[in-house]
Amino acid sequence: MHQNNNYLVETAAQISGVNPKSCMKCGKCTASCPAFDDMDLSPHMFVSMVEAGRIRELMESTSLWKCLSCFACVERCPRGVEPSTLMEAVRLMVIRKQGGHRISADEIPELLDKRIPQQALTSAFRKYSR
Amino acid sequence: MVFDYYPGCTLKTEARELDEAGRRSAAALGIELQELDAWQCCGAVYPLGRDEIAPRLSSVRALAAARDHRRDLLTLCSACHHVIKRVNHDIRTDEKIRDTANSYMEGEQAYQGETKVVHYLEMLRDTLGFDELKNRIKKPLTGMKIGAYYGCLLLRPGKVMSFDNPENPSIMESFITALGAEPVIYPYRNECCGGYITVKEKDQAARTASRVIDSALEHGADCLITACPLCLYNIDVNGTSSKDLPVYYITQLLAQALDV
Amino acid sequence: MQRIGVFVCWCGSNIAAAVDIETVVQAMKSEPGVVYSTDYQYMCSEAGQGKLKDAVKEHGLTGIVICACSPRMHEATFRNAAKAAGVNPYMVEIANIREQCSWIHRDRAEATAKAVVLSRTAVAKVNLNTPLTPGTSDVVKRALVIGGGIAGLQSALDIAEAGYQVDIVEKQPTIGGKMAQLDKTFPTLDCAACILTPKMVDAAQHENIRIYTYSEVEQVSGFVGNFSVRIRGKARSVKADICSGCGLCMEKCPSKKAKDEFNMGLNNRRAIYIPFAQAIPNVPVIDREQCIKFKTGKCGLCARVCPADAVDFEQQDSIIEERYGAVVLATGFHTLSLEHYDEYQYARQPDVITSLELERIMNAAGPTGGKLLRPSNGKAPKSVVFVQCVGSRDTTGCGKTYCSKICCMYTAKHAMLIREKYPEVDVSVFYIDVRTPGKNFDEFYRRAVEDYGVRYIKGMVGKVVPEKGRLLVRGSDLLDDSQVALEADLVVLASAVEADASAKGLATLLTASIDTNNFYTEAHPKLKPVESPTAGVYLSGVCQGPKDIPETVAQASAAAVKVVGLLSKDKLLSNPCIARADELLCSGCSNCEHVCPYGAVSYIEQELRIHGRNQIRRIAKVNEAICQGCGACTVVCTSGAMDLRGFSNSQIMAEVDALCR
Amino acid sequence: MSVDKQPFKPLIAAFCCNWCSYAGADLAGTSRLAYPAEVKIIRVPCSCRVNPLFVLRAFQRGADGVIIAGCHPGDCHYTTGNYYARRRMTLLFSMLDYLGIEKERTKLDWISAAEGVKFATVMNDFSKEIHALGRNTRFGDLRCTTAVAQ
Repeated sequence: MHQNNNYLVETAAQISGVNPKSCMKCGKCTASCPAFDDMDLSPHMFVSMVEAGRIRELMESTSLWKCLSCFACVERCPRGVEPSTLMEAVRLMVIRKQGGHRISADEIPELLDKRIPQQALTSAFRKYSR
Repeated sequence: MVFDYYPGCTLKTEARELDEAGRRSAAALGIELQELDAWQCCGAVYPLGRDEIAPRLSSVRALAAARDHRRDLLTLCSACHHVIKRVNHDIRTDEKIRDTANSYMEGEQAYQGETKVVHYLEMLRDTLGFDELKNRIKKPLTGMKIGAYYGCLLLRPGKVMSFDNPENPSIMESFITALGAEPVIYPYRNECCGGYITVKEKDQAARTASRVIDSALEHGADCLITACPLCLYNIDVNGTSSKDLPVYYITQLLAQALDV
Repeated sequence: MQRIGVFVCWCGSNIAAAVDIETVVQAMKSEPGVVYSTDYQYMCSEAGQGKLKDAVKEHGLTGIVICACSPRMHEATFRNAAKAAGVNPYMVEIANIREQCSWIHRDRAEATAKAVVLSRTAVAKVNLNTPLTPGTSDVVKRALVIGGGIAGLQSALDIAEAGYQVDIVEKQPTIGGKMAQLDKTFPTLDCAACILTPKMVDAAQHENIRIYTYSEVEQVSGFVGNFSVRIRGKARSVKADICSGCGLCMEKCPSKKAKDEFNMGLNNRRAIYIPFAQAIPNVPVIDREQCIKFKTGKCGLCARVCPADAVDFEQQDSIIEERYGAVVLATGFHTLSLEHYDEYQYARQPDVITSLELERIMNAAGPTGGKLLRPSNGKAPKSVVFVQCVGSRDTTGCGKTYCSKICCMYTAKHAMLIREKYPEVDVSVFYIDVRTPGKNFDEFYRRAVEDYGVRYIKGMVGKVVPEKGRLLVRGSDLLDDSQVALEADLVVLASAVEADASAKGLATLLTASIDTNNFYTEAHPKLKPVESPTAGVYLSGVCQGPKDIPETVAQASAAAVKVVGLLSKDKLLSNPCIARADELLCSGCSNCEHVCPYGAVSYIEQELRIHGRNQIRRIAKVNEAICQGCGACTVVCTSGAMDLRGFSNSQIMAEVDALCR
Repeated sequence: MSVDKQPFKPLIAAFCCNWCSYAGADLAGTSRLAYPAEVKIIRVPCSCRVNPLFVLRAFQRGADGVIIAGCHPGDCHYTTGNYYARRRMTLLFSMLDYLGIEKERTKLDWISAAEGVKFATVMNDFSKEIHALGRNTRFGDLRCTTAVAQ
């Protein structure tokens, strides 16, 4: 399970440019998160698990898809850790894998309604696919 | 005053009113908006990965074009503003991103982050001035109680966006006051509506949007204004509330008050 | 020719781990002048110094090079050792191969090579050293204490009790400082005023203490033993010598809109006021920005009602010039302004307050008469939420990177006091860590939890949301991994402790160093905690770093002992590394006189014998008691007459040569 | 002349004032903040003690860069010494530039006793500049050594 783990930790660090070691475990990110109710791993847990090298577990986490990238955690973190940037890095690691896509062009029509702005679709493709 | 103008894709489609009202108002205010010739979609989402270069390029192209015109680059859509402003910041502060991005660029002169990115509201505040705007208003929106919905993208991260105080902003309230209406300050005005995930996580997006609506209603707003097409869609279409709460684009009310 | 001994220190493994000691020892053996080269594990130890003394005897050493830690650490130690061995102390030079070599270079070969260069540079210098003898200067037997809070008062009282004169300069209209604003003190819960005000009275009545309130230090010159200080006494607009303190003026003053600073702006005061009932001196001051007489020229009611005719609208600032042997800095702190923490709504919501504001609310002499009431509507709260670490431990530049140290304890105190007086009020505390080292401190905090039922939640608050007339405190509970939203009527923020704004300016005046947080730097973090690196300047209280009252008092007394030790001397040895002009080379150009920051150079007419004839020449003369040894004069000297002992032109040239060899 | 195959190891002389920048260097040391070993410090009481001749001598003896560090303006232990240094060195550096010693080889900076991080950063950056410039060949003809490049 732990083989190639260092590689994953390094990749997360490289993509995010974030150092999870600066976290002091205050939980202000989790306190600020508007998507907390929908997440299986709260933002502070996420940071803590990156620090512990548990990237594989994080790649299975539903939090990746629930994060709103609203940067409330980034704004309020007293240590400059940027939890949402870390989450984004792990999400990128998932969708960059073979079969990592979470959305395909085929399912788009049924997700659409009359008023949906183009921006929503572009965002969705950015979040869910390469 | 002439600005290079970056409208963005949604402003050419679903959010046409945001764009057109913005242009009409600017013209009435003596601000010239020169639309960039060959702008490309900013990508709608700022690429948080430090290794994502391609999604940054359209912003860099727009920024370099404005640099060549020696003008500030004006944006209107919150998402475009967020993406372009942050990419500009990357170019200024991250040597690796700057060098790699420039290696994909066609122009002769490498782009180093020279351009200033200005949001429409910042233009009203800093170039025109809200006092002056107030003088130009023909049909003040007297009696309207308007909640400013900032959302996330204009404000955060505060150090990069430096748009306003991210926890206690005031620019939209000053704008509303200048239009002759009464601003309603409510605590969720800078909390996320969840628009980003509206395509696949409808329920979640609906819940976050409804929180914003409830908060605005509780504090007595008649309507909301926003600069973001995605926020407007999510709050208007997905959000549910006890009472009707219309959402307008900032420029719609501006055009109305300027009577253009 | 010198006979130089080189001693390379291992510093345990601090140096030896990165530098190959033997290579350095061997390399020094072939340096000019070196007759002996050796190493030892701890040169600064008794045995190490013994080795040095033995070597002096055995090899007839005239110069000594110690390759060890920074000279700022042990130069004095080795100079004393040399002196004891019969070598002039100024024949010792230190090669700094720890801080500037072994601690920063990982590559052993590289570090060793650099250590060799640094050592031979020191050897090159010692070859040109000359024995120096310090001069002496007189000690002015009076101390200055800047700041009249508990730290300054304690230092002043201790110095005065030892029989020396002390002046206290306080910029506020009264002494007492922050402690006067506090209600109760942890962990004993005794009343702050009850233990502070007697000390204030003691200081005011002490025959050796003079107090200048509403005054600030404006200029400092001189040096240890003899500082000249100019103090500006701001005009109170009330004659202190004839005011009886009856208070009639304050009663009648029609200007009532100034924020009462002593009550943290929670209520208003008059334009003529004394900060609080026990203020010393009990003399009002007119706030000229608020006073109607000063603003419009009309009013003057206070002057009319004053039975002693003490109000003086024409009063000017007074200037006091005094000389002091020692200075104690006790400038204290204020709490961080919270504009970068608007998520807590401090600026928008009157019921979000700081801990110091709560102190005033809880205080019987405070704006609510000691009743716990909401500032917004004057009603009793049902639920109070405390937020810890607001602005402390913040590395983003919005707050302070350090732990403010006192918040955990005062919050436990507040929580306990509220629960004791109002058992029906719910009290919760959001904390990151609870830090309670100190005698009876952890027991105190545990009592808050176990006996008083205060709810401690490990987590931080993300946002305070005003909702339906109350405050919804949205935070996290990390122990059960949840978000919590507490309804509160009062939110109390433990805002970070910050060095007082005056600290930086005073640091410049006194050339005392401050750190990046504007706290004064101590001469040594462990062994000289109350001395500033500038001789004759001492540190007392929070101006050196966050502390509670017991620690402040302990440090204040420690600083006082250092001052007393200094003032008990009649003469001080001065630094012999000062400038000297060669009278035969001096051309009398006056460049040095113009450039000297101390006015230490003057010109005299002197009869000199030149080429066998007597001539009267105008030559530079350095006043050795005044020269501080900066060397500015040496560089402007066109004839090369001026040189600096201990850092002479030829010594530094030799260092450059050795370094570049 | 044989081609120099050794990697370029510059020689940098740093004059540090006793009160601020020397203490800053000590703090960099106690904080274990690395900077290149080619930076070697000479302690002076004040930046104003640095005679332009010392700088010239260093270049004459083969230094590739010379940096002078003092207290921040306004913070000088001797009140005004660093201002003197600033004026003198500005002149000296432009004269050296005129003589062919590039401006980048000389530097004057302010580093307080509390700025260990700044000390390391300044030295790292300065060394990077010197590496980019390569060996200093000016004033070599004035050198007293017989074999300059061995």
